[in-house]
This record gives sequence, structure tokens and C-alpha cells, in this order.
Amino acid sequence: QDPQPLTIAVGTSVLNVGYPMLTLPVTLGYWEEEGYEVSVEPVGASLQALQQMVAGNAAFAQVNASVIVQGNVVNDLPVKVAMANGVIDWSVSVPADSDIAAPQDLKGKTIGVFSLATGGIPLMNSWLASEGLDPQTDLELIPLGLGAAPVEALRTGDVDALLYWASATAGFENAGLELRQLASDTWAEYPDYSLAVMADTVESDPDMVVGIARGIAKATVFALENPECAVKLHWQNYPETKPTGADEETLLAWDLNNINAQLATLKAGFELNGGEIWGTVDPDGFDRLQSFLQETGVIDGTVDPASYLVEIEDYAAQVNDFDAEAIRAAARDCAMVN
Amino acid sequence: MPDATGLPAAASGPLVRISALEKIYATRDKGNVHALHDIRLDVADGEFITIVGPSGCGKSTLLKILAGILDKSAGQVEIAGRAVEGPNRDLGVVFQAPVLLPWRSVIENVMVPAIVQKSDLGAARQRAQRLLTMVGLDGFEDKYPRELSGGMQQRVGICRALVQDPAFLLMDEPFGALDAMTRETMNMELLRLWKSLGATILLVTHSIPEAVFLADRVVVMSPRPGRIAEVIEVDLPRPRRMDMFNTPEFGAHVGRIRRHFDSTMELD
Amino acid sequence: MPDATGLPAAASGPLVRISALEKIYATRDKGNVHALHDIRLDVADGEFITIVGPSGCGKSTLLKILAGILDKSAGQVEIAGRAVEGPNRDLGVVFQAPVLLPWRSVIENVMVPAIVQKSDLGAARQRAQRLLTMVGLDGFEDKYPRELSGGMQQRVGICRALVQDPAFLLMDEPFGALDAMTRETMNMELLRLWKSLGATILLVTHSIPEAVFLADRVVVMSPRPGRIAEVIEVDLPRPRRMDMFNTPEFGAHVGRIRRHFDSTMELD
Amino acid sequence: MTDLDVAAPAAPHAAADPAPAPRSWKESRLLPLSLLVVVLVAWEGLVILLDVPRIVLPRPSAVAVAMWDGFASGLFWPHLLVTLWEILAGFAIGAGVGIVLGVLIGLSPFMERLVYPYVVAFQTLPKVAIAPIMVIWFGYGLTSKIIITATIAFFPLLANTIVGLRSAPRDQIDMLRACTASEWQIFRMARLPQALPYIFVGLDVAAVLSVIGAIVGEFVGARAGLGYLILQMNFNFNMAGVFAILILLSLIGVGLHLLVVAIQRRLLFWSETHAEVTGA
Amino acid sequence: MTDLDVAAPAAPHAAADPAPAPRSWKESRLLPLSLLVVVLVAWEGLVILLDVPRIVLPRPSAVAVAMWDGFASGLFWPHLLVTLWEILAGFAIGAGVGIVLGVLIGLSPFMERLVYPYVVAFQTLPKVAIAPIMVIWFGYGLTSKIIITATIAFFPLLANTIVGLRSAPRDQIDMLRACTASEWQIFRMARLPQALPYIFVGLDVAAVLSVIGAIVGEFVGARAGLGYLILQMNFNFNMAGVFAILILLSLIGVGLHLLVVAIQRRLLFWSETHAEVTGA
Ligand SMILES: Nc1ncnc2c1ncn2[C@@H]1O[C@H](COP(=O)(O)OP(=O)(O)OP(=O)(O)O)[C@@H](O)[C@H]1O
Ligand SMILES: Nc1ncnc2c1ncn2[C@@H]1O[C@H](COP(=O)(O)OP(=O)(O)OP(=O)(O)O)[C@@H](O)[C@H]1O
Ligand SMILES: [Mg+2]
Ligand SMILES: [Mg+2]
Repeated sequence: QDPQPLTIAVGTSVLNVGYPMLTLPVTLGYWEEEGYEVSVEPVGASLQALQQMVAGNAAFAQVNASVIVQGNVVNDLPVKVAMANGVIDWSVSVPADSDIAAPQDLKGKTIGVFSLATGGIPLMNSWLASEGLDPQTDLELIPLGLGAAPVEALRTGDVDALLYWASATAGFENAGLELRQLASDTWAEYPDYSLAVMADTVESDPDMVVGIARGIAKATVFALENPECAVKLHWQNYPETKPTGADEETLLAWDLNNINAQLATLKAGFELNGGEIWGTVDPDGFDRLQSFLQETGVIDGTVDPASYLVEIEDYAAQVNDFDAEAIRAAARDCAMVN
Repeated sequence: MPDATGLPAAASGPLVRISALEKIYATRDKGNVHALHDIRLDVADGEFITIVGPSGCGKSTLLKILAGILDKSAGQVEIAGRAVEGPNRDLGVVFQAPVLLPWRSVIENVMVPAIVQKSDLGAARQRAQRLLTMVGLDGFEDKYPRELSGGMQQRVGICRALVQDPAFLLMDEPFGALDAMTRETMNMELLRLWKSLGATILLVTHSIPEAVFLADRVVVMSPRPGRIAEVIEVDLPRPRRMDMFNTPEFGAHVGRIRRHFDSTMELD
Repeated sequence: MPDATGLPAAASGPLVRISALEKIYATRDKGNVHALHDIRLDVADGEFITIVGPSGCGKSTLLKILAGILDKSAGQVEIAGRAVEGPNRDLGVVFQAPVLLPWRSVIENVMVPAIVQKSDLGAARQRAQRLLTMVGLDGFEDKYPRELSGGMQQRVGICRALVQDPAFLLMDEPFGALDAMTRETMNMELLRLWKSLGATILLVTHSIPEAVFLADRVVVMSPRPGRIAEVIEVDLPRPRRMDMFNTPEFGAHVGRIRRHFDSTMELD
Repeated sequence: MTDLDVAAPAAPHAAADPAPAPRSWKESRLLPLSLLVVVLVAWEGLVILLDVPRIVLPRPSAVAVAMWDGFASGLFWPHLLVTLWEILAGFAIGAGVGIVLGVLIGLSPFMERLVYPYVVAFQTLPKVAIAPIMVIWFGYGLTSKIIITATIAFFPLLANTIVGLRSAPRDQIDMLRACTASEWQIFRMARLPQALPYIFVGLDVAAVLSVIGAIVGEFVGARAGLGYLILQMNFNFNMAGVFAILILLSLIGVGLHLLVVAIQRRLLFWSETHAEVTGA
Repeated sequence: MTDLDVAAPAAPHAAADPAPAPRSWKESRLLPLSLLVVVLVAWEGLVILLDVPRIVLPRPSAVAVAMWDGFASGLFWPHLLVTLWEILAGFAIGAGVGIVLGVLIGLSPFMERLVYPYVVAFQTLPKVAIAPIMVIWFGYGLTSKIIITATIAFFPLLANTIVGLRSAPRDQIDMLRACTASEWQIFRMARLPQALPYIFVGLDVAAVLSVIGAIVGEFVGARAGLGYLILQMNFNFNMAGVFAILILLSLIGVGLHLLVVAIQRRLLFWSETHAEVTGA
């Protein structure tokens, strides 16, 4: 029987080592075992991924949780959460030797951000407001994008801090910055990177949803057990993602930095949603998130948090139906790297 | 019923009938130019008409209107009983400037009307070759226009007008850039062609003797606005021969035309 | 020491000295054209030379080399004792085609040499106006070239060559597109200018009578490769008058030149 | 002089066509506008019929509302001005540099061989890729966006100017040379006027590219401008707003185009294209 | 016939210049290449002197190493082929559509008034903004990138073709009309040859833009190609690798440019520009 082709649109433009939950199932054949031939397509950002899914161009979309909320609340789109993979892992990074030690110290400082329309800004603003600052007047934001610009800006002192997500921050450290992170404790209570699926897909092919989610769960288990093996597997299958310009050991260290940043999020995500059974999505997390988004004016109204869940009987149990220990063993063994 | 020229003759009457023709050019400085005023002229089938007149009197304008490439302002122009609405297949036109296509070789330029009118190209190439030889351009078939002298370009233009054996020829100073001898030979060739084709010819020239020598009738124009000052019947016998230039009748015609230039205009 | 023409005269000897001049054009089809062969000619200061020869014999080529806008292939060309390396301020050139700038009005076109040579523009405008009137173009100063007839454009080109009162004039069939009467008047005007300016003139024409009427000497060229067949001294008295056309001496000169055309070439 | 061609029996259509109605209809601006209406109605209809999610393609009516809101609330104005300034300044600088460099190269085949391949090489660098470097060099403000815009806008002008300058007919140049014109005078009196039609095509292309350039520059990092607003609205899932801004950008482009055309009409009056055309 | 101008005493420099050495030096490819060397040395020197961090501007030597590694390891090849295919196909489609549409509009002022403003409007839409729709319509594969490339490349050709077709001299058109040529024949025999110099400028600009177009298309979302590789390397802060790819892109652009020039040389042999120039 031929595997069934399907597409996952990913809200990123680079499928680097930081997406083990999506790349490893392909590399290790988890989805093939489920009977699916999956293409994982980087399509830019979360909104574009959602657009592709809504337009029927992709069965799943890996997007920020806030985008799922916006899709439901702002656009009346029945977008469900098939896997809540991560939590919000943004932070305000300052140079390790900076005298900024607490949020209050950010008063009057300049902060580099990816763009002025980025999810981290409402997070930071409400955090600083709760600490008694007025984010509108007390700080200056400078949009820097990714790559060299934020690194240089911080190095030269054009900005005093960088507000980015974890894997980006890991990249800055790889580029030679020594950073210290400030973040609100509450941020990790919000779900973030998630696998989204349309309600009618869930209805028409629940087995597929389960199969895809199970692959992701298995891959996450694998990567958590042996990140180094995950990196090497990634290099093997996506050679263009392997960094260059240093000795092998350093390269590995860099990418381990990257993947660990992501894995910490995945782990936190797992724990946020119960920490016992893969595939469980805690509606409370989405409720907190949509309340937060409403407070900060990103959305206008909320929906019943339960409506974010996929309506499949015993969904979590089905997703969890695999031999985790065998996978851990295979990961430790890491025999597939040649 | 088509007659010998290939043009369907008007039920009765002349091949070309021009009446009350006016042409006013609008110009940029708002000073409109009244180029033609109340032109009336009938041309019989097979007639050879020459047009003389001072520079700027509207000769080229008249020819362009007849060729169907310029709109008239008022009046009527008919060829073979039909109002001129646009160009006509049976027409051959020699322009005052040679107007060659720089990306085509000499022989390809001569063949343009044949290509446009989808004639047999092999036969057309032979005709083009013969015409080029006739005007003294054999050996230059494969050169490009910018490699030719002014007079040579003009001769290419003449060949182009003739390549389709047109029944009606409009020629605007075709021999202006040619030396006296070549010009005389070309005159004789043209008369020979006119005879053998039975064509109708309207030819603009600045040489009064040439006008008389070639024509059945000479149309003398006067300038601003361009009018027909006189139409002179040339009753010299055909075929014309070079020695006629020295006959008193010839001289009388030339003198009569010259008088127009002397009286109606000083320098212009 | 500059002489009356404004050109510094060679210590001794003629204004123009051409010897063993050769011009070979390379053409696309590899068939090079040998346009000029072994041209030798001296022109005295203040002389009026006319050049006749069949179409394509190299007249324009010779003038362009003298004007410094075309490289020679071999030989020597000197003006006022200097080898011609490029154009010369004291030169006025009438081209075979009018070559007007379409974005400049008539009077602006005439003033081009004055603008280029940074003359007093007010005075130049007056001169340009006077010249335009002389050639019968008053009232057309502010028109644009495409609003003019062929002959009118040619007259603008003549005015442009004259606007700086050049000491040395090269004229390539300047009156080719003009009617007989205008042409005669222009001939008289040119002789008058020549006299009053003391200029040296080289003029190409297709009219043998015109060549004789204007010239001190007539250069007769023969074609392919272009050579000088004969240089004919015209000993008619100055000032020339129209009635000289009918003298036997005049006829003898014309006849002698015509013989060249009859003998050396058939049609070309 | 006023008797018209009423007697043409062999060409009845000429007489049967006395009223110039269809021509004036064609010539009016009505038809293009009616095309617009057709397009908009079709778009609205299709979105409704095919049930296209509005997150992918909003309806024109929603876009119109967003446009109205954007202006009525005053939100669009400051951003519009910022972007307009970036576009105009970048266009002007890019066009200016392109023309000047085009003149230098166009007048000297030597310069062309020396410099042009490098210009082409520089030009093929994706601006998106070098934009961060621009930002590092020229700061986070408008300057870097203007420079990005200029680097995108200048190439069509360069290429068109070079070829335009070389298109001057040889006989015009010979004529000027015979008047002892310097290369500079030949340039001014013949090459430049002859190059104008080319330069105007270049301006037209550059106008369009400079709109894109400003937006690309703003995408890379901006604190104001329509590109920034697009990001913002994308973030807020306001697709109707995004499309309203896209339409605004298109209008800016069309406006620049019309400006170029208007200047061209004034400068190229002598061009033959505007001469009367026979009715044949 | 062989005696040269040896007697020119008043112009000594003419005789003093018998060997064409400086000219052949100028004409050789050596000088542009030596300029390249100068630029590279200056770049390397400045980076070292000013201690520019390699994350901002890598040294040319590092870029050369990255280039070598990229090819030696085989990493670049598949991506190069993908991008090359996108560029060439997008360029060909864009140029083709641009020329054909340019012909339709150029031959009909009516079409121009009807369609051209919409084309300008469409053209000013930032491709990055409409890329998701392209992906929805044309899929994730190469097709959507090729189409994005084509939509960027087509406009210079459109604009240049339109103006080029209108640049045919009126007397040539009159001449053909007098031969009863149809509009199509006039197009083929006069307008198109006359438009060729314009069309080649358009091709030159489009060549450059199609390189940019393919990269922008890949930036929006791709799994292969040099643009994808740039993102990848950018993410890894491998600036030397990014610059190596940027240089590769430039070389592709220069290659396309040289191709356009070579075709142009063959087709425009009759153009006056190639005529001999006086030595004055
Ligand atoms: N640019 C050129 N390239 C190649 N051959 C040329 C070029 N210009 C002229 N010729 C050739 O040189 C010869 C002389 O040309 P030139 O224009 O000097 O003749 P001309 O005597 O002025 O003729 P005409 O009386 O017809 O003007 C001709 O055979 C012509 O074909
Ligand atoms: N396109 C035009 N626009 C405006 N005026 C024009 C145009 N063409 C010709 N004219 C004017 O119309 C008049 C007649 O021009 P036309 O070319 O018919 O003269 P012509 O008799 O052929 O003169 P020539 O003997 O000099 O060729 C002239 O005064 C000229 O200025
Ligand atoms: Mg005329
Ligand atoms: Mg000549």
C-alpha cells in the first residue's frame, strides 16, 4: 500500500537543526511507518503557514500558539491544536557583564527586536508594566531582524538588550556574544509552538492526525534522549544546514546550543500539558494565552478554550501508543549516523 | 472590368480625380500651415504627369495624400472611382528621401513590396536583381544602406517602387541626387518602362526640362497655400528623344513654365 | 600670419593640399569598397572649386575626410599647412542630407555652430535670421524640422553652414532638392557671399552647368575606385552673370565635362 | 473647404461612420475605470462563490472599509508620508546616480568595459540579503531605506541611459563634430535628447522598483512606514488592512508612473510618435 | 597606397603614437580584472586594518575559502542548479510575456490606456507580500519561484518593448503602409527591428531582476536553492558562506548579461553604433 502524501507547512523560512520534532520523523521513517509520506515545507512565518493550511495546501501547520488563537478569535477559523509542542521561550538578553539585572533596569534603555510586529513585544510590555515601567515611554525599540544586525548592534552598544526567542538567542551566543537572560516567570506558562490542524481534517481523517502527532512525539522523545545524535542525523539529511567555519567540535557545540534551546521548550511544553502523556493539550494554557492576548489588545474577544482541542476519542492515549523506551534505546545507540 | 493597368477603371472618367482638395497642417507653434488649397486635377489612365513648383509648395503633400498615407483636410480624391481611404496595391511610390530599412540588405530593401504583397519571392528577387542592374547597382545587392552613397540609396528607392510593376507610380523627385548623365539614362528607362507597363505616372521634379521631356502634361504649382498655377499640355511627339531638348517647341514649353517661377515668386 | 580667410596660411603653397589620398571602406560582407584612389589636389586660398562625378564616385567621402569627420586610409591631407586630424573651426559644412536636430526649432538648428563655438548668441541669432530670410524661410524660424518640406530642410542646412561666416566651405549637393529658380538665385547669393567673405569653397553638384557657372576649377571624378579624371580651369570672367549660360565658352566647358560622363561610364 | 467626403460610394463604411462616438468612448477614461469595476465585482463574487477564507484573500468591500478606516482614523497618514518620502528620495537619488553613471559609461566604451560588469554584479545582489548590512552602515532610520530604494531604482536608468546615449544617429554626431563640438557638447545637443525616450522608460521601471525597494527596506527593520504597517497588520491578522496598504502602494506606483509620463510629454514633444496618424 | 602619414609636422602626436599599445591594453580584459584585484586587496586590507568583525563583512580570503569548500564538498551544486533553473525559466517566461504584452500594448494606444495602469499597479505590489498567494496557487515547488521571478522580470521588457515599438520613424512606417503592409507586417519589418535596442536593454535589466526574483522567491519559503542556502548560512552566522553565494549570484547575473550582449551583437549588426568612429 502506497504511503499517503501530505504536507506540513512550517512557520519558518529555515528548517535548521531546531525542528527535530518535524525533521526527525522523516529522517527516521516514523511517519512512513504510519503510512504517510510527509513533506515538511518552510513557508516563511506562522501566518503564511496558517494561510497555506486554510487554503487547503497543507494538512497541518506548525505555528505559534498565538496565531492559532488569532485564527479562531479574529478570523472564525476552526483551527485545532494537534500537538502543543512548546512554551513561550522569549527572553530579554543582555551582555553577561551588563549592569542590567532586573526589569526595572531597562528603564531608558534601547532594546533590539526582530521587528516591531513581533509576539515578544506585548509579552515584554505587559511584564514591564507589571514591574512599574511604562513601556511606551521608558524604552526605545529598534527592529533588527535576524543575523548580523542584532549581534553587531549589541556588541557596539547601539542597543542595550535583545528581545528574541530561545533559538535565536542561542544563535547569538554561537556568534560570540556572552549573554544573560531576563524573562518573566509567567511566560513559560503560555503555550507556543504548536501543530495546528483544521477541524474538518480532524473529522474526516482522525487517524492521520493521530499518526502525525505520534511521529512528532516519538521524534521528541528521541531528540530529548540524545540531542547530539539528533544534530548529526540532521546534518546527514540536510547537509546545507551544517554550519561551517570552525572545527567539527565547535560546529557540534553550536548546533547543540541551538537544538538544546528548542528541546528545553519542547520539554517545557510537554510538562505544561501534564508532562505524562504525549499529545495532551491543556485548554487552560490556551485560555491563559487568549486572555493575555485580549488584555494586550492583540485580539478582541475569546472563544471557549475547549474548542482548541481536537475532538478525537482517546486522542492523547492514541498518540502516546508507542514504545518510548525502545526509542530512547535507539537514540542512545544512534546507529543510523554513518 | 479591370483594364490593362490592373486598376478597375471608373465606369467613365479619369483614373485619378482630385477636386477641391485642401490640406492644412497643424504645427506646434499654432501657426497652421495651409499646404494645399483648392487642388483640382484629373489624370487619365496611362497618362504621364509631371509636377513642378517651388520648394515647399505642397508637391510631396499631394503625393502622400494620393498614396493614402496622409489624411486630407477637405475635398475629394478618387483613384479609379474610389475615394482614397488608404494605400493601394497597384501603387508604387518613390519617396523624396530614400527611406530604406537599415537592417535589410539592398536587395531585401528592393523586395519589400513583394514581401508585403506576398508575391512569388523567387520571381521578385529576379526582378529586383534586374532593376538593380538597370540603375547601375549590380554588385551592391548584399550591402547595407549605410554603406551606400546618397545617390545609390535613392536608386534603391526607385527599384523598390518598380519591383511590383505598379500600374500607378508616384515619384517624388526620384532623380534629385543623381548626376546629369545617370539622370538622363534613368529618364529614358522610365519612359521605356512607362510604355511597356502602360502605367500612369505622377512625377515631381525640380528640373523644368525634365518635366517637359517626360510629361504629357506638366502641372505647375505655386506656394503658400499650394495651388495649381497652370497645367501645360506637352504636345511633343512620342517616343521622346534626347535631341528634342533643342527644338524650339521644347524651349517654348520650358520658357512658359519658367515664367511662372519668375513672376509668382521671388526665391520661394 | 593669418590671412584674410582667418585660416593661418601655410608658409607657402595652397590652402588645401591633398596627395595620394586613399579611402577604403570595410563593409559587412567583406567586399571592401575602394572609394577613393590616389586623389591629388591643391586648392588655393579663396578658390571656388566644384566637384562633379557620377553617383557613388566618392565625392561625399572626399568632403567628409576634408571636414575631419572620416579617417583616411592612406595619403596626406593638409589644410593651411596642417595635416587634418579632426574638424576645424573655420570650416562650414553642408551635408548631402540636411541632418537637422529634430528637437530644435529651425532657427536653433541654424545657430548650432554658433552655440558650439561659443559665439555671441545675440549676433548669431541675427545672422541666422538674415540667412533664413535670404533662403526664403522667414516665418519658419520657430517650426520644427519635421514640419518642413525636403527642400526647406536643405535650406536650413545651408544656413547652418554659413552662420559662422566660415573661411572654408564644404558643400555636398547643397541645392539638390531645390527648384530651378530657387537654385539659380541661391547660386548668385553664394557667389556674392564667396566674394564678400573671401572664402574658399569646395562644392559638389550634379548639375554640370552649375559646376561651370560657379567654379574657378571643376574637378571631374570617375568611379570605383574614385579618381580625379580631369581638373578643368574655367576662365569665364567674374562676376558671373546668368546670361553667360548661353555663351559658347560656357557650352564648351559643359561639353568637355559631359564627355567624361559619356566615355568613362555607362549609367554609373 | 468645408465640403466633406460624402460621395464615396465604393467605401460605404466611411460615410456610415459620421459620429465619432466609439472613438471618444475609447479615448475617455471610462473604459479603464469600467474595467476596474469589472475586476472588483469579479473578485468579490469569486471570494463569495468559492468561499475563499478571508485570511487568504479578503473581499474588496472589506478592503475598501479598511482603507476608509485607515485614513479616517489617521492611522495611515504618518506611515504614508514616511514611505512616500523614502520612495521619492530613493527614486530621485537612484535615478540621478543611474543617469550620471550611465552618462559616464555611455560616453566611454572603456568605462563600460571597466565598470559595467561590476555594476551588473552589484545589482544582482539580492537587496534583501544586503539590507542588514545597509542597516548596520546607515543606521536604523530612513537613510538606510532610502539607500536600499536607490540601489534598486538606479539600474534601469543606468542601462537605459547607456544604450540611449549610443542610439544617437551617426550623421548628427558627425554634423556636430564638423562644427568642432566637444564630446560634452555632442552629449548635450544630440546624445542626451536622443537618449530621452530610453531614459523615460528607465524612469518608469525605476518608479515601480522604488516602491518595492522602500517596502523591502522597511520589512528588514523599520519603525514607521507602510511596509512596517503591513507587518503590523499581518501580526494582527488584518488581511483587509494589508490589502488596503498594497493598493495604496499600487496607487503610489501608478502616480509616479503618471508623473513620469507627464514630464515625458513635455520634453519629448518633438518625437515622431505624437505626429498625426493617417486614418487608413 | 601603403605610404602612411609620416609627414605631418604640425601634429607630432600622431606620428609619435605608432604602437597601439595603450589601446590594446585598454581593450584587453586585463584592466577590469586588475580592478577586481585592487578592490579585493583593498577590501581585505580594510577589514584587517579597521578590524571589522567578520560577522559584518568577512574577508575576501575567507569568502574564497567558503566558495572553494562549498563546491568541493558538493554542497553548492544541487542548490546552484535549482536556482539557475528558477532564474532561467523565470527570466524566459517573464521576458516572453513582457515582450508579447509589450507588443499588444505597443501596437494599440487603446490597450495601453486600458491595461497599462493595471500592469504598473500590479508591478508595484511587493512580491514578498503576494508570495503566499503564489504558493497557494502554484505549490511549494519550483513553479511558484519561477512565477515570482517571471513577474519581477517581465516589467522592464514590457516598458522597453512598448516604447521601442513606438520609436520606429514615421517615414519607414509610411513607406510600408504605402506598400499596403498590414499592421502586422509593419510590426515585423519596421517596428520590431527598431525596438530591438530597447528590448535588449529590457533583457539586461530583467536578467538582473530575475536573479533577485528567484532569491526573493526562495526567501519566502523553499527547501533548496541558493536563497535558501543564504538563509541557512545567515542563521549560522556563516557570513563568508553568505558572501560566497552572493558572489555566485553576481556571477550568474554577469553571465546572463554577457549572454544578452552576445545575442544583441549578432542581431543588431546593422546598428550605427558599430560603425567606424573617426579618430578625431
Ligand atoms: N559608410 C560606408 N561604408 C561602406 N561603404 C561606403 C560608406 N560610405 C560610402 N561608401 C561607398 O563609397 C563609395 C563612395 O561613396 P560616396 O558617398 O562618397 O559617393 P558620392 O560620390 O558622394 O555619391 P553620390 O553622388 O551618390 O552622393 C560608394 O561606392 C559607397 O558605396
Ligand atoms: N508634417 C508636417 N507638419 C507641418 N507642416 C508640414 C508638414 N509637412 C509639410 N509641411 C508644410 O507643408 C508645406 C508643403 O510641404 P511639402 O513637403 O508638400 O512641400 P514640397 O512641395 O514637397 O517641397 P520640396 O520641394 O521642398 O520637397 C510646407 O510649407 C511645409 O512646411
Ligand atoms: Mg517635397
Ligand atoms: Mg554623396
